[in-house]
Amino acid sequence: MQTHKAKRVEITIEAVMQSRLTEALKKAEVSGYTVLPVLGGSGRSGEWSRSGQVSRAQGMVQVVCIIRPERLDDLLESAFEVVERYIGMVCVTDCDVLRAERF
Amino acid sequence: MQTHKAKRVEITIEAVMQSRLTEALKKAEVSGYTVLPVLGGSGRSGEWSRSGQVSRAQGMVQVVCIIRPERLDDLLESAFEVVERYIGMVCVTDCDVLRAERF
Amino acid sequence: MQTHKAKRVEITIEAVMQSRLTEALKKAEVSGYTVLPVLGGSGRSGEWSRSGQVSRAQGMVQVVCIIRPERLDDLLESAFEVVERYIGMVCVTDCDVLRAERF
Amino acid sequence: MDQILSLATTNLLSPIILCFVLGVLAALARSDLSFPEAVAKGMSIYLLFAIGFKGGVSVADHGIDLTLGLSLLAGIVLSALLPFIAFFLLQTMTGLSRLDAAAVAAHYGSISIVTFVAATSVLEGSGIAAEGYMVAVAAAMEAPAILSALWLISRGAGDGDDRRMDSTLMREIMLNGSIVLLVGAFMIGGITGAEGLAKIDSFIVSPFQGVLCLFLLDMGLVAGRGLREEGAVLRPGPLAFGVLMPLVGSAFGLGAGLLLGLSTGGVALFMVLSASASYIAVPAAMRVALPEANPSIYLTLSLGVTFPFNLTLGIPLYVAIASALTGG
Amino acid sequence: MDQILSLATTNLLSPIILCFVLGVLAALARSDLSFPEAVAKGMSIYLLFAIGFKGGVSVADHGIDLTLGLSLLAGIVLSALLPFIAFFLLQTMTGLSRLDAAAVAAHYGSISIVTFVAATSVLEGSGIAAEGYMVAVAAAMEAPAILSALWLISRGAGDGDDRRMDSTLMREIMLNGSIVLLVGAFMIGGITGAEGLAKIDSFIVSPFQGVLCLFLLDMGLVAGRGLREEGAVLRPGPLAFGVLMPLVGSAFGLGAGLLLGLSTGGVALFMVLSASASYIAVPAAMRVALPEANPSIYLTLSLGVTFPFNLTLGIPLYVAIASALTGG
Amino acid sequence: MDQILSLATTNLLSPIILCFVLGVLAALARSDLSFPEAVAKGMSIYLLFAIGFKGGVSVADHGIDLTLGLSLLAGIVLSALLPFIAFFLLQTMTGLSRLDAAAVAAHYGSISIVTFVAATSVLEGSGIAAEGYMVAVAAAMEAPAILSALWLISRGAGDGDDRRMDSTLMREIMLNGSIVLLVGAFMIGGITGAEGLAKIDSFIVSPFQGVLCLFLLDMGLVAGRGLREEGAVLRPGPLAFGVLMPLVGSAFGLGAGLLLGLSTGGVALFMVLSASASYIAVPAAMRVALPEANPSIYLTLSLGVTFPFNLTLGIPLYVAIASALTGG
Ligand SMILES: Nc1ncnc2c1ncn2[C@@H]1O[C@H](COP(=O)(O)O)[C@@H](O)[C@H]1O
Ligand SMILES: Nc1ncnc2c1ncn2[C@@H]1O[C@H](COP(=O)(O)O)[C@@H](O)[C@H]1O
Ligand SMILES: Nc1ncnc2c1ncn2[C@@H]1O[C@H](COP(=O)(O)O)[C@@H](O)[C@H]1O
Ligand code: NA
Ligand code: NA
Ligand code: NA
Repeated sequence: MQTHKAKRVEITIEAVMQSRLTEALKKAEVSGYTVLPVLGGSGRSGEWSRSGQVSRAQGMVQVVCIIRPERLDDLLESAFEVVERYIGMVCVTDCDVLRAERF
Repeated sequence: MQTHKAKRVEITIEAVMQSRLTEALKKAEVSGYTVLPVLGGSGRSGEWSRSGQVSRAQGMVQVVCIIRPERLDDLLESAFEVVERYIGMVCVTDCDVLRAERF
Repeated sequence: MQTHKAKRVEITIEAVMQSRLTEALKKAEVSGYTVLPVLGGSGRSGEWSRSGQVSRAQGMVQVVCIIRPERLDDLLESAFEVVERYIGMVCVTDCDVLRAERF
Repeated sequence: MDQILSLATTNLLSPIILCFVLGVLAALARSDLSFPEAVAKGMSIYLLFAIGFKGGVSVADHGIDLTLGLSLLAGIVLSALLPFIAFFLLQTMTGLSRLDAAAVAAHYGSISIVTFVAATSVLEGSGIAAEGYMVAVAAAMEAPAILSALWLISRGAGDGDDRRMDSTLMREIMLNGSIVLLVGAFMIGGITGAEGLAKIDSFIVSPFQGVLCLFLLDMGLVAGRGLREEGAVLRPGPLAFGVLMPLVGSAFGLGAGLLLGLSTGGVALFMVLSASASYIAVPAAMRVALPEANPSIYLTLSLGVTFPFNLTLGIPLYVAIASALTGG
Repeated sequence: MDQILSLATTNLLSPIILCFVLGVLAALARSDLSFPEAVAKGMSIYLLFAIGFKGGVSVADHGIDLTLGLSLLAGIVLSALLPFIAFFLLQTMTGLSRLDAAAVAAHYGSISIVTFVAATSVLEGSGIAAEGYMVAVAAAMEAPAILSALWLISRGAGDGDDRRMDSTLMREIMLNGSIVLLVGAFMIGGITGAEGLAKIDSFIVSPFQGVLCLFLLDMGLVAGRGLREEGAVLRPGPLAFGVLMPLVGSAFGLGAGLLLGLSTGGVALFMVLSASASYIAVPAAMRVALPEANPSIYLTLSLGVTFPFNLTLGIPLYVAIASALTGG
Repeated sequence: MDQILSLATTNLLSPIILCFVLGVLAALARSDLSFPEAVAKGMSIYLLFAIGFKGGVSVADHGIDLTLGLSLLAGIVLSALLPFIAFFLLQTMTGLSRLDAAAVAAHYGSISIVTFVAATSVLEGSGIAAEGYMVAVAAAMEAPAILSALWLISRGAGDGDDRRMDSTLMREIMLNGSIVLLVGAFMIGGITGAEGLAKIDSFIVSPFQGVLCLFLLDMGLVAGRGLREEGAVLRPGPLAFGVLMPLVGSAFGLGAGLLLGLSTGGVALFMVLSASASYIAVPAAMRVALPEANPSIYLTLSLGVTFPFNLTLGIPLYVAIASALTGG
């Protein structure tokens, strides 16, 4: 089937920052995004797990955004402004999508 | 370690369509798939989040399927028949897997 | 923006093995990992879904680990020791990350 | 009239309604208050189980009425019929496409079990008895409306496109979790009767109102969020339909209830069922069968307009009318 | 015999069993009715806490019996012993591999706490008292069976492969959530006694039966889904084992209970514990320690065959026998 | 002194505290016992709703006191003031950076609603009445401390970096789920009064203590896990602060309560609120506003040190002092 080159950007970020990140993505005019729950993790700031939480303060989510390659830089810059001072991770992969008109 | 080229197909689709999609995947003789929960998202049909639901009607899931490159087209065609009229997304990435005999 | 080449390793494994896997990852000196919940799936050992469980025995999780390319082999070997005798899947993708100093 | 007003006031100032209002306000104010999906689903399992069980026990107590079968039949007919009326009104009053109109119509033929539950608790509060099997009628009214709506569309399509209802979807609709739980609990209640109830009444009777409060708080949050985000899709036409249709539906329910010779409570519940619109089973079926229909329209109408209307003003009105006309 | 029949009928028509049956039927009919994982886990936390606490309070009330220690010991011995018998039966009756047989055997040495809870509620319904510390016996019987099964395998392996039980797994088994919660609640109940119970009895006593109903509905759904999807793995041999083994186990439990001189209820519960098979702690341990064993076999046997058998026919049978032989 | 001891013993041996201790021990022993996030959130929704509602009903019963407004004001002032004292103590007693000190200070100005709930249940157990509107005071004390802490930091920063508090964050803090639910339930309770309570008391009154037990079990698990994993960050200085600060805070609460002329229970609750430290609203706000502050420090202090201290020793102490000084 006909596919089209795109970029898959996966941003792992604290749950308290989710709405700020998706606002930034919308400003960067992405066509959409998908939010996945995160159960736990580990990094420089230590280990955590969802069942060890009384609050959202340490929980994280993963925001996945598929975009046209030429829009990647805009997106990364917008996302970075939000992510910069916070813990979290941005990871970009090449991908092929069906129905490119959607992106 | 010895790895083998494969394709990672990630299909984001409405939860009501999950069983139809996995049936189609099985017909396309994939060796397996993994279903991830989705917390929320945004696209042309607007924004939604899991906590804003009384029903499954707007919830989505992500079905991930790793296959041998030569089987990709079969899979995409089968999947597309299910996804076609519905909201959702199909994204394919190159990957390497251990234990290729499993795929 | 400036990005850096890295590898994204996605390991789908039984929930009962999660702590053993993350211990192994830490021994392989990864800088971090993220654990995603899995709703269900299908493979050679049959189909399962989270709502069809009285126990964790059949549940799975996905552990995602981003590392520098040169550390991939170490990681795969450590992970493989844990995964070897168990059901599960290891899938590696090329990716680009921001803030490479973190990995 | 006095009775309507007093019932309406009592109703509006009950914890149940105030919880719903709190939810709507919190959502409109963009508070992050929310119930985890699992908790919401757990509460709905509890409510369906409790209401079904109690219905069954009441049937076991009073014996199987001759009118039970007829009531079920009347429910099925009403559920199949109301979509046509709704469709007609929608085509007259609104500029919705045939597809969107049919999808909305399906919702109004079907029922909202939470509205039903809220109505039973108003009846209880007013000491008005109702036939226990109305729970079974509620279950019987869930699905037929979907078939009517799909028929409306396939008739309009004219081509081979009428295979939108396949056997898988049919099974999903008939055996959807809510129906199975409601009917199953009803049958268990019917089998175990008062003795069975005695064993579990401190679980399904005493805390019931409280759980309903929290559930309606969550429903308010969801409805409020829907209104905030999708309210814009509601132009005056659809909005008016969302208030008019329950009144029209309740009139049909009234007719059915009176014809069947039900008690005051039974008539009121028949009105409530006919007046209420689905927002669980039907939306899921519509996503599968009519994916091109816009979910914002039918969800916002059903959950954002008709549900609050019935909950606050509709129920006391229906109860008052039923009381007046049955001399109850 | 009459008593068995009447107990069995009462049991089969209790809301609890009917809920389980509803769940099985709904799953077999492929309804999408399901409980969120979090709700199922929440209910099991509630049940473990309540049953443990009440056991502790009862021990505080009646004082620590001389036989408490002996009962714990007997439980541990039974749990360690039964896997050998199960393994022998499996090798005789079925064509299962050594590995699968050992894995299954571990399940039948260990216990099912839900079967235990259901049995206590049958006893309560029949007004038969039991030693409160049977809860502690239940906890003590969870783990030893696992060690026996692993020993069976390592003996067969002959090589260095016997390191399947490492200290991490050992800790996971001994400190698994269910055991810690059960024993912890038991101790809290023992410390706070009747006074503590008075504070929370409207939480852990009154709604208990109702929560158990919903929990068994969910268990029915899970068991039914297992049977539908994996039932095919059950050839006649294993199937027969799944019904025979609880009877054999219960005979050992009977012996232990009589030897210890327990009350009627205590003997019945000892039979139930010995007859029941684990489907929570042991499957998880088997996945880690014996990953090559086929989970479909042990889960289907334990949850799809033995659990329903005990729940419906086994418990009344054991209670009747215990009553007859203790003159209770 | 005798009273303190007896209160402390009763408190320490209550099911509630023992459940907390069980949780801590289970976590320290690395048991895998855990509550699903959804269940924990569901329980906290229940507790907030129940405590808010009951507070509102009590206000409806006793009428609106003249001191209600003054108490709210006092609460706001205390919440805004205590961070300065905490900050000063932290700078004196510990080597924490300005940033970490400010973040910790915010927690101690704000309140822990679970500590408040536990205190109300101790008061009830001792038959000491308290002003119903203390619930509203609790809500009022949640947020001001955050502003004080941010002001402390922005003053220190000296540059344009003081825009850490934007309007979005402000709205998130003021309308966070807990506050909205607590205040909303309080108002619903106030509107529906004793009549409303009668409808739902078997949901929000009778099972309350039991739910609190399970909730504190979960809190114990979380606190214990925090101590196990992050306890190392606590050097003696911060540790001492975690025990001293609640005493200092409670003294201010005592002063406020006596000045306002509150009842014994009201004074005790004012002490508890001032002594307690937030671990829900404030950590979330700190992650957004001061991401560079180390969460291990403030979470471990607030949840791992001060919360257990207040729960076990603090509450009986405050109640005893309040009783002594109000002659209650
Ligand atoms: N190398 C990594 N691979 C995958 N996830 C990571 C990695 N490093 C950090 N994370 C995720 O990002 C979170 C915060 O990381 P950090 O900022 O390093 O504390 C962790 O809890 C993980 O969920
Ligand atoms: N560009 C995108 N990147 C990631 N996810 C997307 C994207 N577009 C849509 N989605 C997902 O697909 C769902 C439906 O999208 P749509 O069909 O555009 O309404 C959204 O709710 C998102 O979860
Ligand atoms: N080809 C595949 N693509 C994606 N996930 C898979 C695949 N094969 C197996 N899995 C996942 O791995 C689990 C165990 O697979 P298996 O070991 O084949 O039984 C399944 O339940 C799936 O979640
Ligand atoms: Na209707
Ligand atoms: Na056993
Ligand atoms: Na404070």
